[in-house]
Amino acid sequence: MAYNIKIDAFEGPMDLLLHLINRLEIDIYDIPMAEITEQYLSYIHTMKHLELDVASEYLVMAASLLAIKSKMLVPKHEEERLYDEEGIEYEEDPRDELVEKLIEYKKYKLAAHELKMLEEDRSLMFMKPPSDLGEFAKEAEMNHPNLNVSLYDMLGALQKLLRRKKLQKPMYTKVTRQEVSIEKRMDQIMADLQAIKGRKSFFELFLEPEKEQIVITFLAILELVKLNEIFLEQEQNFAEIFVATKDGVRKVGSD
Amino acid sequence: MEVINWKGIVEALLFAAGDEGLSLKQLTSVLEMAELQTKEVLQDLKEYYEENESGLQLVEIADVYQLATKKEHSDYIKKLVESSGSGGLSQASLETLAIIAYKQPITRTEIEEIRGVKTDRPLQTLISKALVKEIGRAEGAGRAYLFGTTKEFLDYFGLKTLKELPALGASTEENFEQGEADLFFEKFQETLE
Amino acid sequence: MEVINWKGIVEALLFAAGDEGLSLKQLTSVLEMAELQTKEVLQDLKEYYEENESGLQLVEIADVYQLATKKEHSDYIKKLVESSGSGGLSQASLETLAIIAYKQPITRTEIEEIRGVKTDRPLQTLISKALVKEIGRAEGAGRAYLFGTTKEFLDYFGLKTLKELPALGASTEENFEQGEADLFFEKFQETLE
Repeated sequence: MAYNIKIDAFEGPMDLLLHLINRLEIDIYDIPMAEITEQYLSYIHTMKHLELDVASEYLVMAASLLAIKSKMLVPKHEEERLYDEEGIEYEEDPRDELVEKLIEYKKYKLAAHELKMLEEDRSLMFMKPPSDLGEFAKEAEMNHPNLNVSLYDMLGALQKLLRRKKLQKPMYTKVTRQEVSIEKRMDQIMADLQAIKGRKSFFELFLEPEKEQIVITFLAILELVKLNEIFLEQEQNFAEIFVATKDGVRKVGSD
Repeated sequence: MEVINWKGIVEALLFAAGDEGLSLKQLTSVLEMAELQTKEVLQDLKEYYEENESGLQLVEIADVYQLATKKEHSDYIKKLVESSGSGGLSQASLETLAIIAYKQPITRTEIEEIRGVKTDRPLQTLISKALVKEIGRAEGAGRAYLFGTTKEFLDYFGLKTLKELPALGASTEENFEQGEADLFFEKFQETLE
Repeated sequence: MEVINWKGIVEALLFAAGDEGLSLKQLTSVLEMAELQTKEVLQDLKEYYEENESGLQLVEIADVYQLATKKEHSDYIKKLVESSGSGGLSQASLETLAIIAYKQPITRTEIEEIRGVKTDRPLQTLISKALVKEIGRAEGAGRAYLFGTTKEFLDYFGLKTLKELPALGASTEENFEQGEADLFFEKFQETLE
């Protein structure tokens, strides 16, 4: 898993470049190509050294950085000179395309940041599931699929449900999280069984519909069976399972 | 000193809990106050609804509190149901359809476990619209009906096979599947240690 | 003459509709009044929530009106929720989503050109979360899929319409990338010298 630590810190070569520009306090409109290329390459070397899987995009970017750098070292020929509408000479900067791309990317990176804030803000609001209005409805309408819904409406509904469902979980989790240990649950089950002095339906031990609770109860039962503290009975296949104590067993964990 | 708006907090809690409501115990534990105090806040909220022009009321059934609409507005709610009955599928129906599509074959009880609410109506709607049908019976005592999607479902959403349904992302899957197996495994490991 | 409590009725209707919400049109048709009047009632309800110690608020998300809990009570409600982890979208997904939101309709290749990396995975995640959908095909040889945002996208970020997206590039970068401001100041100084 170690090699998976990952370039996750960066969303790609553009992101890495923006980071370097920021860290080196470089003007994005006047990037010192030699410096940034060196930094970029050293970063890639480090990643390789750490046996990180350097995605091909990073290498492609490295190549184009080197290309820009070398272009800038070559002196201009007369025929390459460029003039704007007013006939004033200007230089085409080999960095232009890169800068443009970086600025474009940065715009969306900022927008992503804004979305993140909206996401957080939205998560502070809770909605309620639609009420079951069955009692108000007349008989099911038999009109055939002219439903006017798409697959995405269905997926959207599912997402809404999942978001909402997180809330509907009863409180038991929080309470049990504070560790109803298996040992404790074993004690509870024993106390329970001793109190009724008879057998109890297996399923009645699982009253709290919380998965953690279910797992703990189940493990507690297994443990009690292993310790010969309780018996499980089933009269036939698929019949109800009963749990019963031996008579006069000592309380688990009391010694 | 800042005054805490307990009434508002309880209203928000009950609202978010929806039709399931919250027990006095749950409320007390969230608010971290004595049961008696919680009861007082609930009483406040109840009176607030009665005195004001609110459309809601506080209902208590066996120590479980839930919000509900006032009876006197039921005519309008009825109208709402009737007017929305014609076109489109309700949120409830769409949710149910999604669950069936991804988890078929599935029983009604299982759907209700995922949704956390009764699902007779939406299921009925989906069957009447031929998007869903009974495709068998579950094993075990109840022999409950198993539901699945129909050919019309595929046609309607322009799918050739069920495999063309968009894959659910890992995180969605996780929520959906409850991750029971993992938890189980984790706990087992703990006991082994 | 009996005065009809429209505000209470609307509250009851919105309560029943839950996170499905109700459009202005739906409300208007159930109340059998003019849209303008419905809007007034909605405004009344909004103010009622703001002025009172209510735990609820009226919001307009994805072009429907919905009731929601007030943000200030979220701490208490979160106590009811199983620790939900961070849950938010990954950086890759957020970037991809931002590009789609502002440039839709857009092909995957176009997104990748801007991000400079492969974007299959985030796109898949966004589709499975129903935040993004195929909205057509590009012209030309490849007839690549064009992507756009969904209604769920608006819902997820609490936006009424796409027009409510923050203006692109207008955001202040100050709290985003530290050092930028300093850099700017430096440059400013340089030009003064």
